[in-house]
Amino acid sequence: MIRIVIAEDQRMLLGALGTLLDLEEDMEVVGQATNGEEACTLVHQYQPDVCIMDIEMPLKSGLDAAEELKDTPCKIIILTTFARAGYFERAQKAGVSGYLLKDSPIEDLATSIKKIMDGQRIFAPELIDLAYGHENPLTDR
Amino acid sequence: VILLPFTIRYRQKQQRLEGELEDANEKISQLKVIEERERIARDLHDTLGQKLSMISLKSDLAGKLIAVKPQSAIKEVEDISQTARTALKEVREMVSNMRGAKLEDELVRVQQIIEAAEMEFHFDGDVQLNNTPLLVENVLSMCLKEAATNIVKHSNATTCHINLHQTQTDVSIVVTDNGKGIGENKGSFQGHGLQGMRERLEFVNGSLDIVSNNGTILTIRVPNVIKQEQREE
Amino acid sequence: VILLPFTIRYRQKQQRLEGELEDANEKISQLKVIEERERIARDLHDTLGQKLSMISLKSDLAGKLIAVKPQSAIKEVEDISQTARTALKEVREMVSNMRGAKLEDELVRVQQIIEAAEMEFHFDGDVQLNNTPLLVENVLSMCLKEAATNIVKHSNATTCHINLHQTQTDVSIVVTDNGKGIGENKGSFQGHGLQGMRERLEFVNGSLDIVSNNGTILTIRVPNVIKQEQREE
Ligand SMILES: Nc1ncnc2c1ncn2[C@@H]1O[C@H](COP(=O)(O)OP(=O)(O)OP(=O)(O)O)[C@@H](O)[C@H]1O
Ligand SMILES: Nc1ncnc2c1ncn2[C@@H]1O[C@H](COP(=O)(O)OP(=O)(O)OP(=O)(O)O)[C@@H](O)[C@H]1O
Ligand SMILES: [Mg+2]
Ligand SMILES: [Mg+2]
Ligand SMILES: [Mg+2]
Repeated sequence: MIRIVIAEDQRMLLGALGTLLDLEEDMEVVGQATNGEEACTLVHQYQPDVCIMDIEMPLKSGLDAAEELKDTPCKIIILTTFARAGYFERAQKAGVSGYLLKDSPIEDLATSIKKIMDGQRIFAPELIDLAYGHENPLTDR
Repeated sequence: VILLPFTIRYRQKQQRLEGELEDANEKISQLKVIEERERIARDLHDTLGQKLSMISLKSDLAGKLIAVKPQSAIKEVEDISQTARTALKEVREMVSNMRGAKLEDELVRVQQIIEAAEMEFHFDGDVQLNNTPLLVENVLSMCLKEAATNIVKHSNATTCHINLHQTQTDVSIVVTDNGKGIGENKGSFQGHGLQGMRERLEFVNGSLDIVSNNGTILTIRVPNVIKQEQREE
Repeated sequence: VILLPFTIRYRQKQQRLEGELEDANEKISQLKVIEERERIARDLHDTLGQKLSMISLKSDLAGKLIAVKPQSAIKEVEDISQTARTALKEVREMVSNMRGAKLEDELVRVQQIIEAAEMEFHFDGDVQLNNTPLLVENVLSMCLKEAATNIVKHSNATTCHINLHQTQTDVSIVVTDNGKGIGENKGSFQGHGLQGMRERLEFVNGSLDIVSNNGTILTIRVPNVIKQEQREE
């Protein structure tokens, strides 16, 4: 059983995501948080395998929470909708295992979670965007 | 003969300057567009992204529930319908905010403001602007709104005339009321309304004239230059 | 002593020049932002408005079908899910940064995408396009991005090579991965990515070749026609 904590401030979305993942045979949603602080608390409390997190949430953003949870064994997956300058870079620095589209079909999300449990890192190319003022590595050649 | 090197040096410096400023120009423009996109993306994220993600997840869920828990499926589908309607409303609002103030729409609003204050409203001219760039149209709309607001707030007039006149090269709008006139303090504005009008008009090479004579006559004028310049390029 | 007036005159001219260019600068920036906003508003309205209306209608329909025709309800709900995802994808593309327009910037992003997926990235060629019109450059950037996205999503490759070759008359980009290959379904695409690439390339008289051989080799080629036509005149 893969044990999961979900953090998402939109309650309807949280509910739908929770139910969908619970319906997967080898997954169990053990906690649902509506902000980043609660997410950290639940991760410490339940010690899940995976924590799936929204970025923009009250009290503490998903990226801040991911940084805080960096040294725990729990794998962090960020779910978001649009690329925003600098976010991906921060997620990478926080050592997240996944950076995925919030609207992925549930089958894809489930597959990604399993791959991440096997030690892979998965990033949706649609969400990768450079921070402004980023140095251009190609011109250095 | 001795003069030449200096002149050349200055000319070169001037050319370099021109080049540099043009580059800066281009970069700034691009950056502003990027900033604007970021802003729009943020709005989209907050309103639409959330809702569309939810719709896609909830429809996955509904699909799984139909066979096993039809009542719950109906509930999910109702949520989807509600969410789609809200999102549609938001798209409409967002789009209309993004479109900026069209003069035509502003005129309708101005008529409402004036008539609500129980004054007579007269309009003369063609509301469809032909050669006017959007930025200029936005400025004109803003000026018109401020002029009408002032008439309602300060003039004690009983009628308001608006005259719109277009030529190939410029647009003028004359706003006349039969009120108490703008008086001496027209130079040293207390409020920000007239001052703001002046500044925005200057920005598009326009002008504002104020005459007080059995009421107030505001003449707003803008050239249609920007569009023409762009065409020539 | 004679030199002085010239120097001063030039200096003044220079200052005036600086001032003028800065003003122009500011105006252009604002105009570009307004234009951009208008364009996005139009796109949003067209893409999202229509899709959201469809979702709200289909969800009403699904709600009524659940009890009487559960199979049809499932079909409707699948459509909804697909529509919501397509809408989000379109919005994402729409607001995706304008840096995407320049091939040079797109290459940087592609490198990031590939390396984030823990593949090796190799680039060969000159990123500065010489003769290529901007529209064509935009198409090339779009193709490159889609090619890279596909490699990350579908190929299971460990390396990605990009080769850019320019001649007087055309530009070709070869994107090679050492993954599982594109297989038979390359003709009947399920997604819209390759289809979209083909369509946009056709539009600029370009071509797309796909070879599956120990991985996938995409060859994107465009002529620099527009410039040539000008030369022939
Ligand atoms: N149509 C008018 N008739 C009579 N007086 C006017 C008229 N328009 C403006 N004024 C006078 O000119 C002053 C300055 O107008 P202005 O629009 O700059 O500021 P405001 O309307 O007082 O404040 P704000 O526009 O910032 O809300 C007004 O306070 C008013 O005394
Ligand atoms: N580099 C590749 N290696 C292996 N298979 C590929 C590669 N590129 C494309 N494919 C296959 O070709 C199919 C069609 O690709 P296409 O880009 O048209 O659609 P998609 O990526 O599935 O969806 P979309 O691009 O619309 O998001 C893919 O589904 C995949 O099976
Ligand atoms: Mg959120
Ligand atoms: Mg006022
Ligand atoms: Mg694709």
